[in-house]
Amino acid sequence: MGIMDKARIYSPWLYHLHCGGCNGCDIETLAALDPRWDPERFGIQLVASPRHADILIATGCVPKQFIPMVKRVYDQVPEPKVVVAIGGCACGGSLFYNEDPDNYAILGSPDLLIPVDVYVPGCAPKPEAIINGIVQGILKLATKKKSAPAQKA
Amino acid sequence: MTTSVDPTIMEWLKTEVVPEGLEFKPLRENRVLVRVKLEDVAKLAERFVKKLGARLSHETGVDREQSGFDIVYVYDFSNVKNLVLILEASVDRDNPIIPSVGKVTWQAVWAEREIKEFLGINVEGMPDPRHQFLPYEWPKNPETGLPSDLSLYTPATTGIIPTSANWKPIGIDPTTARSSLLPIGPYHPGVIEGQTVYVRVDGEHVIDADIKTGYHHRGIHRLIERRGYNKGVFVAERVCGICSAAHGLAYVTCAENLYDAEVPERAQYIRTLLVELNRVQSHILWIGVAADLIGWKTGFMITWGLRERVMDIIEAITGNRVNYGIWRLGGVSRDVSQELAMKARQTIPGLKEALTQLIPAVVDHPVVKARVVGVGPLTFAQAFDGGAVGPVARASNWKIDTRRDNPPHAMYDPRKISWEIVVDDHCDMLGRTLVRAKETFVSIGIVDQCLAYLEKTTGEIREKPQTIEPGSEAVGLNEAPRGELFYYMRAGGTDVADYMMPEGKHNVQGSNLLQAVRIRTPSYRNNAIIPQMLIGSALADVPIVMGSTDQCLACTDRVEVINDKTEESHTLTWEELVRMSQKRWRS
Amino acid sequence: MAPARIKILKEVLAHYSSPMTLNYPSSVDPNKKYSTIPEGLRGVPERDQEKCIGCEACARVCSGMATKIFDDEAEAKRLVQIFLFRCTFCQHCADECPTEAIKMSKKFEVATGNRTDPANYVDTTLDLLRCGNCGHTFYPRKYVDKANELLMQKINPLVKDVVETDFKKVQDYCPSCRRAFAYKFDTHTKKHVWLEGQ
Amino acid sequence: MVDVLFTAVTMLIMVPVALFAGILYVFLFRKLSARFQWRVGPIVRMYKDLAPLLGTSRILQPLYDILKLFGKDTPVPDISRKTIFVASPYLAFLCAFLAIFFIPFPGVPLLSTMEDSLVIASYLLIGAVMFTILGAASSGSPWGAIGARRDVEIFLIYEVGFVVALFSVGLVARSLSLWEIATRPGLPMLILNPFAAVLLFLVILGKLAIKPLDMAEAEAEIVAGPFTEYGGKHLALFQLMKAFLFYDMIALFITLFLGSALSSILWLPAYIIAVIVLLFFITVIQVLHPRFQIAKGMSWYGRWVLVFGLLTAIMVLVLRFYWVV
Repeated sequence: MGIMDKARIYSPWLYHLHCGGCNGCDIETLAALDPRWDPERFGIQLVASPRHADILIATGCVPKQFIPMVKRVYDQVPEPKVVVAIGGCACGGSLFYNEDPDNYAILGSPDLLIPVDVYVPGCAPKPEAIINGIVQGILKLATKKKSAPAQKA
Repeated sequence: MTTSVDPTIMEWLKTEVVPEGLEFKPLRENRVLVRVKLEDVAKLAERFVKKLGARLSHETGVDREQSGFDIVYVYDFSNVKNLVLILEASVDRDNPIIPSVGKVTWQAVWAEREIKEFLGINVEGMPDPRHQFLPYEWPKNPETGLPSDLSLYTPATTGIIPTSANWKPIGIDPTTARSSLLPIGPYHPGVIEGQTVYVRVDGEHVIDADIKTGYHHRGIHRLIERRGYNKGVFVAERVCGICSAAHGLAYVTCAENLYDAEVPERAQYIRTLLVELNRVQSHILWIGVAADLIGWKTGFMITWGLRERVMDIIEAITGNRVNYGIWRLGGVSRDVSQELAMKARQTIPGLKEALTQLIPAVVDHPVVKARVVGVGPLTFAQAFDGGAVGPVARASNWKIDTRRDNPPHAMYDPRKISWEIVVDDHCDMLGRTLVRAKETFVSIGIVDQCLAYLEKTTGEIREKPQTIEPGSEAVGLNEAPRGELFYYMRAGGTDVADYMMPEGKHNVQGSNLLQAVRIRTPSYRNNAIIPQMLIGSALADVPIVMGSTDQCLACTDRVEVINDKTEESHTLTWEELVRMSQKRWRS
Repeated sequence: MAPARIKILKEVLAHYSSPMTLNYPSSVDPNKKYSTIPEGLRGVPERDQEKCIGCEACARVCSGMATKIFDDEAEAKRLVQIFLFRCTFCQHCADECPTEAIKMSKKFEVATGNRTDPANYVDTTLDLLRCGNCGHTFYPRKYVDKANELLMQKINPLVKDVVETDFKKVQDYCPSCRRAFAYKFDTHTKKHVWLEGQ
Repeated sequence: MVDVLFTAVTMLIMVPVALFAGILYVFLFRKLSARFQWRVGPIVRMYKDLAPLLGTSRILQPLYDILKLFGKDTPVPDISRKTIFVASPYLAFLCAFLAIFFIPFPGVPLLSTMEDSLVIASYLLIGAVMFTILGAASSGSPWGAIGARRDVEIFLIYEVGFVVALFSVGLVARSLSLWEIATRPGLPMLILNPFAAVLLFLVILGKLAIKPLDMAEAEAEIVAGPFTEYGGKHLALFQLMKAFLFYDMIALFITLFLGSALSSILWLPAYIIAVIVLLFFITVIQVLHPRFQIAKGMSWYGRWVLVFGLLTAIMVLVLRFYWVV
């Protein structure tokens, strides 16, 4: 593994993409950054601009008014990138999305719009579970790097 | 149905307050339902708000299918008498026009925008006729692609209430004013959730502001109505992940008011305990987030580090950190064992001590002071007219607290539990900070009292649910961390027909479902007055002023839209939508 | 100016040598791995395969429609399934389960990269009974037995014997056939009403 | 000839040394802030069971950040002025990078023996900030524009202080060569003119965007300020610039005020102690303060820069004319 590959694993930056949930997962995501868990130990940081991010933390069930915004933010994140869906809403729509009596306001989980790499079920997941999901996202990030030069060649 | 309304109050109502009333019906707790004629509502609003000093809790509508609409006004008379007045008037289905109360008090304006949007009822002479939850530009003109009427760019057609003359919706002409118009959001690191605050800036100085919410609209009302009483509480809890306990309590108290519930005392203590723990964590969270908003990472880290202790207690009691899931009609689903209560109570003094050291240090910090003193001013008059609730109102020296004003719901009974109401007269950011800081300690006091009860006693925690009389109505009020939370419910069974039921899913038609549930969250009110606080402040203060209401947009945007906007947005006009939606209810 | 900053400095220095950080993903020190995992933690629901009777109670109370029942008519199998991606771990199904088959485990690290991973589902498969008359499938055997048992516990002693013998006659038929042929089998419930009236 | 060769070799060696010094400074800064915030921060000794995956140590965390950014896509927004937008990170980096050659290291004069090395260093350090502002202003993002404006405001204040502090030392030492200032015999300038030291410290706070004065990069207010639209390679260059700027400013402070500590390589331990003390003070200020609101911050900062500038000037007069140094 080259130093560039290592650097990718060593320095994942998060951007918090709120897709319109109830706030619970967002608060837990922030709580996962608080001193008790402190992911900065592993170089994980929360960044303010999607242009700087490697990992998108998606929470919530996408209401229809959020669709263009979610897509735009996803496009703004430079490759290689990974999306981690946090919480029941972001994994499967949870309470808000019903299959048969269709909820008029909700599209469903974000993976209908953008490719999601890791799912973290729970309502809301414990901060440990969130960190566990981010770690799996980091592993995915490593594999993405490996496949990139192969595509070029 | 038992009632606890004082006969003298009924007399007072009939003779002095609403002599126009057609029908008086005392409900459970201190609610009185009065039916009036539609023509009288504006006049009555003027009398209630201006003369008697009542507060309009919420204005909403219920679709009664063939029988037309019911328009419901809920007034809180707690500053005069122990009374919550539910005023109802029927609206004709074929010609749905109601007079605007927004002209009388700003408290009704957002509610009227909502009614117009969701029920298709036209409000005559409303001060702000734009969309509330739909995009302003919707529906676009299919030929030109330009926004048709009801958009942000159309100047308001009607005049503004004289008492709050400053509250004009921004009429921005895109050709001239775009350069200085700064849309903050929908994604902005200052606010986690999506919203857009349009600020027109002159340099770093905000000269005009407007707020657009609605991105979060998830159709909660519809979801609860479809799910029925027992499953609905789980949806209600997920209206907001921060004040989930308050939503749970408001839901169950409201539903219990529909029938004669006798909730065991232990269950009530557990409920109170959780709501207060929730308030503690919410206020600590707010102090941390506010510190982060003014760029103080350390403040954020150390307050959130302390918050984990509260979260540990909550997790030990309920099994989850965010959505407690213990609310059931007639009680709670989980008992707090005596050992657990004892253990939790032992951690309280340590927590209190840590907070007494930390919170004053954070609040007294000179740079923090410089960021909060005089920022985002909101006078008492503005707060009253705008209908602020919760800490925002109390920081403007307005002593309202639903825990006291609403007669004993849960365990908020001065004979059983003592607490004080924190008010502050700074009328700015500093006041809001201080109120929240002090309230944290008050809430810890209540938590301590509840735990002291729970560690000594045992008992039942849940009463068997009973049948709910069709068509009965109830109002549930509760003090959420951000202010007064309002639930209105009407039991199904009379007007409700098949369209409420997904086919083949429910055997019992109507009787197990709600006809209507309406939620008005505290942030809904406080967001409506954010532009007021923003005008005149610096751009750097915008996030912290927005944060000062502790706004929770997940709460604000919960309500229901009749029609799906995305599919038909290019073919429908507003009038067509109204027609369509009404047709759909009719058929 | 100074006192508040000194207070803060004191606060921040209080934990300087002992930060409150846990070493979470690492388990070198098992005592410092997790924060709190209390007794009643609501983690992933687990179903006891033996206890589950396939009665649909969990599917009826599930607010998020995470629990679903799939009946396979050809194979005569019933699949009771919780889809963890939609589950809110609210414990409502565990509370309502008549046989206490569902328990909330303390497992919560269930992050996965694979949507179709079988670990995302909590499945129980039960055999459905086939109606001796019409050949359609109806309830699982355990469900019928449990319902019978509950019925016998609460029943009026006057009619107990009659019900018992009646039940033996019809237990192999689906509910619609039972209703349709109630007179033929002499199992009509009117009989009980008459008996109770005696 | 030997001198030139020696200088060239030391310059070559200096590049990795300065880079690693800058990286270490940023690491220490992050680590100390974390420890003040009740947490661990970038971990020094990785847990044994995670070491195969996550590496043995994170002392080089800022370097990993930079390397990772080099390996990512580099977006260039369509609405930006592309030439300036792309060029400015390179120029800003180059300024901060070249400045390392004009500031001496213990026992290694580099190019600071040049007659005007003080002037050149100050130009380069001003340039680094200026190109940042230029890039932000050309990005086309409203947040970048506001960040640039705020940067300009604060830049105008601290650059005045910067020049005053630098030349006050030059005037007293009667030389504009940093090496001569550094090896000047007699009392160190910290004791002779403490006001100038405080002034330069204030300038460092502004220039490195330390907490009460980081209005230009205010996260919650204006996203990431000047860097909002930058990503990938460009952001990496800015990060590198920041690391070098950290090194430059601290080295400059020591050169000017702790002079004789640089005359020989044997003074390296003292140099390191001075660096740690400075970093400690910077960190304490960072963690103890929220960000100023821009208007109030400007007036506060301007006031103190003015006060200390005047005091410095008076002190210089005293030293020059009444107390022959």
